[in-house]
Amino acid sequence: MKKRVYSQSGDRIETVDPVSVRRYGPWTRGNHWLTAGCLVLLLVSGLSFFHPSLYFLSGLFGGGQTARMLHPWIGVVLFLSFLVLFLRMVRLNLPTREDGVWLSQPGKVLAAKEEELPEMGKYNGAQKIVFWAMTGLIIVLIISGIMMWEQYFDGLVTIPTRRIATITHSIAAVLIICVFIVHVYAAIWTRGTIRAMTRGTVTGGWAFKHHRKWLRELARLDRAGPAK
Amino acid sequence: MTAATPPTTARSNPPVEQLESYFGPQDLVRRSATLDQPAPERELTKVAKLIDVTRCIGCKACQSACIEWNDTHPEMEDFAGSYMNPHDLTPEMFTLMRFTEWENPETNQLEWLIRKDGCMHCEDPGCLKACPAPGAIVQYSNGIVDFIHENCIGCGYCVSGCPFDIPRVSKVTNVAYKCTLCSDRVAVGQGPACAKACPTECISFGTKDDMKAQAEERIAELKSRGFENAGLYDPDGVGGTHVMYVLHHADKPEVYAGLPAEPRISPVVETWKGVTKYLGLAAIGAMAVGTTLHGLMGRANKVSHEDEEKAEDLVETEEGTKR
Amino acid sequence: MTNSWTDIKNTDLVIVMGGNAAEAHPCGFKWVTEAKARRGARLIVVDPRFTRTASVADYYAPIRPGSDIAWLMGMIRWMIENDKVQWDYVRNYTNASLLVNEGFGWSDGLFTGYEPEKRNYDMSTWEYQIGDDGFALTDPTLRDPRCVWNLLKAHVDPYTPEMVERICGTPKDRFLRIAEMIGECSAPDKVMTSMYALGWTQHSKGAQNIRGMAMLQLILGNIGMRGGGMNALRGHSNIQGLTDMGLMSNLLPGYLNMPTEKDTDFDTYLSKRQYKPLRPDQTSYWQNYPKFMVSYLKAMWGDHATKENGWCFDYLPKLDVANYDILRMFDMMYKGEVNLYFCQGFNPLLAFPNRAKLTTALSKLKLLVTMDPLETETSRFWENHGDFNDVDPAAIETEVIQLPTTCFAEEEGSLTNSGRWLQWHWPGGSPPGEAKHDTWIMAQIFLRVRELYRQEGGTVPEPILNLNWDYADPNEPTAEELAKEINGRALGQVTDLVDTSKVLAEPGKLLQNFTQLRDDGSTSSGCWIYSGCWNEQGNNMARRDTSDPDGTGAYLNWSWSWPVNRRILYNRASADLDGNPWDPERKLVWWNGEKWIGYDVPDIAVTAKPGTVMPFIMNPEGVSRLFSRGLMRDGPFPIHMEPFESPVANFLNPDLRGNPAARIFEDDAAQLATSADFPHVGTSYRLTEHFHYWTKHNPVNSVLQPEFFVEISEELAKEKGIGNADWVRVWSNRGSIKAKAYVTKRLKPLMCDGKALHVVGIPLHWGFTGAARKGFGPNSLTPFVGDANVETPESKAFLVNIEKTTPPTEGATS
Amino acid sequence: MNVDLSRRGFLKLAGAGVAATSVGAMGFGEAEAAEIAHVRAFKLWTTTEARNTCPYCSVACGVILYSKGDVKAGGAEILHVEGDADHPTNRGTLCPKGAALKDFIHAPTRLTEPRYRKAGADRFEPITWDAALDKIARALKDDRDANLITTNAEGVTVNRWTSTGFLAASATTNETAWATTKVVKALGVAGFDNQARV
Repeated sequence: MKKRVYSQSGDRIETVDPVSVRRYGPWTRGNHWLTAGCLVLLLVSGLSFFHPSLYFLSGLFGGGQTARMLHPWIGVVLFLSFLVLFLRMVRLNLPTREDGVWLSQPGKVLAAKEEELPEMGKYNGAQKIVFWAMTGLIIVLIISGIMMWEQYFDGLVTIPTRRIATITHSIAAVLIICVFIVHVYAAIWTRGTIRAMTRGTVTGGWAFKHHRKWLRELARLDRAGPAK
Repeated sequence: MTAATPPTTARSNPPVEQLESYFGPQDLVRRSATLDQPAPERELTKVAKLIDVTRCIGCKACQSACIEWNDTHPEMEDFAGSYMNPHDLTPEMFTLMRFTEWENPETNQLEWLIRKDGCMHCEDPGCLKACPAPGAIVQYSNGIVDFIHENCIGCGYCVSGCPFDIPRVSKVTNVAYKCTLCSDRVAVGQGPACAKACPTECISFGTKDDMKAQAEERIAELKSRGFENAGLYDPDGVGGTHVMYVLHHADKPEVYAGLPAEPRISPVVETWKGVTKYLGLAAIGAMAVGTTLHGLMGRANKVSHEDEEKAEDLVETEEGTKR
Repeated sequence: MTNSWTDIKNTDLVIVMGGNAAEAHPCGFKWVTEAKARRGARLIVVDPRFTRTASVADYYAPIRPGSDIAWLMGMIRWMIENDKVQWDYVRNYTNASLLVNEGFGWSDGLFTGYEPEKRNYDMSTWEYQIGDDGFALTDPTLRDPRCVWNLLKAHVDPYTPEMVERICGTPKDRFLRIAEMIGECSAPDKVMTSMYALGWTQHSKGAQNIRGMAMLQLILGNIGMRGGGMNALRGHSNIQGLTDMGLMSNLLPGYLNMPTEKDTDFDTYLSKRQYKPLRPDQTSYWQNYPKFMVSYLKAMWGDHATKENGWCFDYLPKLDVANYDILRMFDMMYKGEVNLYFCQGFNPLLAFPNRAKLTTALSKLKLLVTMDPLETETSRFWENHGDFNDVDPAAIETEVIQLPTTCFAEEEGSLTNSGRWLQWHWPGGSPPGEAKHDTWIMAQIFLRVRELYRQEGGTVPEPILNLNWDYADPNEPTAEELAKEINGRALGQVTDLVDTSKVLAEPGKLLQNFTQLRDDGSTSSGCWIYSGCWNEQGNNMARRDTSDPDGTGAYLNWSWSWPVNRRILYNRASADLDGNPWDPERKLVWWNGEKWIGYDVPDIAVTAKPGTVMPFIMNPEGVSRLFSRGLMRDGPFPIHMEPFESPVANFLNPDLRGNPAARIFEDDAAQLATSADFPHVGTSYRLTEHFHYWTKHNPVNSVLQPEFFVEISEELAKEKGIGNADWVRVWSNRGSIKAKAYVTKRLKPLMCDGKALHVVGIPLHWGFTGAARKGFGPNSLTPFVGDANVETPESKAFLVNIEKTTPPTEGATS
Repeated sequence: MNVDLSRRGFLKLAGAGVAATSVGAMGFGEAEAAEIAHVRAFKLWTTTEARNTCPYCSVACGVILYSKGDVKAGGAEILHVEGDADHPTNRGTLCPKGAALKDFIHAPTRLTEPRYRKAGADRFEPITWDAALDKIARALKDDRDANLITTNAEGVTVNRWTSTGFLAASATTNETAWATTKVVKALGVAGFDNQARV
């Protein structure tokens, strides 16, 4: 098999008329939604500690004690879950030259004039930013989180360090929430995206419009591959 | 029920008939994670505990009395090269004698400095500022900073918030503990258990004004004994404290087992609980609003029928007529 | 204590030497703090270690354990040399002017009359020159070379500040600074108080240590003064009471003493104790001895005690040796001469010296009975605890009965504190399980033994059968009944001694106080000095009136103190010869022209005219003694003696070892070591977190000080490669212990006789029972030898060695 | 310490899964209804006070025992011990030992039954009071009859018994001491001593 550049194993064209492309397999989708679920729970519990006006959110967990107890554990689950996702996705999220061109024209991106932008592989520049932002912030959050995890790591670092960890954790949390919003919004705004993570497939048009290079590669690979 | 009167001394015999406590929820001046804490209708006289380090013999009666009054059960540790036991404050040991063998460089004399460590009951409490749980830490207008354990979530933010490294979170209950200034005793007109027990009366208790006046007398007496730098430790950085020390070497409090010279709520904590909180919420809000507006105002990024056809074309071109 | 705890607030200078008041008596030490804060008093601490008392002292000086006499004699020398003497006091209230027998003298560290083979002095020369009138001769000008003052001057002459530094390791500058501070208190309006405890008593010359300070206090005129005195802090809550009640081999209640074989009958016994005055007009209160003794015997044997049978004098055991003290008893036990032993609230396995010997001794008993609220090591001496009690139970044939008793919280009665206050207390809790009051146990034992004698007869059953035991419930006499019996009651009508028509007490009534005791069998009293504690006015020990007129600290209506509620002994000496207070600011008692009045019960007949009757009414001289005649076995003046185990030779006589008049058993002498093998000085002490071997049973105190350790200097640690909290082994010629090391700046090497000496400090609170970690006590190491006069073991100065080691093994049982 | 809280927390944890997916189910309004600020209830209410003195050192500090139950009826339990502020010596203060007297009274190693150790045994076994006291009385009688020295070589009555010894306590009352000394001296025990010796 020819070396894949813009797609990965599992990605394939499922039907031709109309074209339906498999973007994520069930494991990946499960992995994603686990991560997403964790993130939402973390966001809700974390926000309840972040500002008094949001403390009521801890009620969703049965109160502050449980929210406090669960939050770091969910963080650990998220971290591990995201780690798998990361390993699965990292290769196609490595930045390329086209990403630069693509990103340098946000007006066209936001106006959805993608025909005027370079063709993208499985992930476009914005998606890659989300990916790397998530990666970076999750690392920061897990490290700082452990430093402030009173129940098990109370003596791990000095109190001044812990203070810095705490403020870092909260800033990182704000940022990851912003990234999260962008991610979710982009998925909604870019119609036809969400089914990639629900059904696992996207339409050919969607792939053609947003990730044409990926589609091309899949089409080419499909032809070159062994006959079914 | 008769109402109790505020205590003016540490040494009186506790009542056995029920008394109504002289302060309560109506006297809160601060309440953790609470935005709209109303100002109390009355202002109680400030109380304070004065610890005259120069009279302290390090006997640990305060620790003993504290354990007994608060019904705590500190773990027995081992001998670790000092009289200090337990080795640190714990969720079950709210106060601790810290021993320092210090050779005074000015006199070349050995001084055995012994300081009773514990909650300072800051006027501007860092623990309360850091606490995310509404009502888990409260401050009464008499100055007592108390933990309301039912509201505590065990996050340990108070530990980060405290400039004196005092609160300890229990591994058993996951609740933070510290000296309450024996709020239950003070409420019925009694001084704290440690102050009552202190054999050399190095711990006094009363109104903050009285304690400051007493400290002045002590300092004058110490100066007459050659301790020129004797002074009161009531640090401004935290708005003053309701536990104060008389020190022989007030110019260098650090020699007393690291008593901070200029304690204040850490700027990191201030920023975290101040600017970060508001900017963070603003950023999240802005992002949410921005995307919503974009969603409402702008057009969705839709795939056209044309795109679908082009895709089919592409696939066919690339794929040939295999299928 | 001559004074009381609350009186310490009146002082100008406190010297804590031979004690560690802040740690061992924190709440009493409060009054030192109070004196410092309110009067600007100064505090001096002289101790081998920089203690917690030293941490709040104005001035501290180190001293080598066991060298206190040299230090104190040096201090007296300095006072005399620098004219820091309260002359009027010394001339009038001490025996400074009395002339001493021409034959008396000293040389080479020994007084005249030493009999080396007997380790004893023939004290016949240690006496005053007695005139034809039977009174001692005096020279009020103090010029006669044979007057006590001049002999004292000569006696203290060798103890120069340089010599003190050489013997004691106290740097000269520190010694001189302290001398100046103390010297100020020779002014009539300046007072020093001495606070001491076992740091002075636990030496082979403990009594002389205390005499040394008492003499200094007399020279400064500080005895009888508010804020002055000799204040023995004492150990346990009722150690004073037990001593007052005479629970000792050689004593009877109220410091009456046990007959010896030389007291062949009651009259012979009395003749040696009814001291006639040695100076004209003096009280010599012991002339009343027969009244106290007869009343005691009446309390014991009631109607059976009659004049004809010498008041049952023969029922009392007569001693053939000076004392069957604990050391002697354990030595006898060791030799297999003791069969039964009772330990009532006492843990000798940890409290007495040479634990190995104690274990062997206990193993030779037939039956050991312990009575205690708590587990004790003694009751489990047969149980193996690894290194902590390395014995083989199967090899120990001693039967043990362990009886559970109540503790303070469950019982009623009085305790006598060190200020001689008898304070009544009431129970607040019920005894746990089957625990019983000690009184019930003693009654049960007595009743059962008496029943056996009634049924079976036996050897001399009379003292038992006739013992007065007429309590409402013989099974358990109440505290009230016993207290009244101690106070004493009239058996017949008691009338005034002068005006016999005046009835003082009708038969059956409680006596007012000991002035109503009689020697004709018409009164009984268990302990004459306690008479007045519960009289017809009621239970005076239960009084709780906190009034204290003019804030003198006397609290005359709080509880009751012996004798006759007097709070400061010798308080007559607080006024000058004319009866005017030495210090008008510190008045205590004074002569108002007709009688003695004041804040305290005067320690003199209230109508005794000043200038004739002298203040020290118990002494036949009427004055205090700088020269103690034949009353101390080891000399009329304190003389420097090294501990039995000492790192340096006695500078007065290198051939002397320890106290030449102290008793030492042969086996124990053989175990004495030299500094060749054991170069360091061991010393034992208490820590404030614990009380003896009791509080290690308390989880709270075990948290505060959990584990046994020894204290060493940084210098010794460096020399031996010992790090802080490392395990070390400390051993003497008698035993070996393991402990964590506490390397501290608070111990420094002492320069003595040109050598740097290290002190190893060994606290005493650990054992193998209780809540705290298992540990050892210093008594595994200490020598089996006591003070020449009172046999208190020498636990404060002995020789040890030290090395780094591995942790001890715990043993199978826990 | 606070068992209620942890149990409640645990129950809430069990429901957390449901709650997390069902916002309305728990209801925001109910979220952790905060306890109002309060101080701990004063624990000495309705206790009985008894005046006592500390049994440790000879400063003899006044203490107050706070108990529930009736001492005379035999069911009184001491809940707290505190210094007696009226006492002239300690004025309410206590040292680290005195302040922890409650746990001395209730020490885990307090003795509650008479026990007997046979010769060579490696443990104690329970014994009744009667049996223990009879054993003691018998041993005393037999040893005294065998070893009491009634007269010395010169024929002087000495009535001295040295093969049995007695050590007296230092924390018993004067009254107990009197009862003790009466019995011990009447028996003729010469080897009688107390803690003051040390």
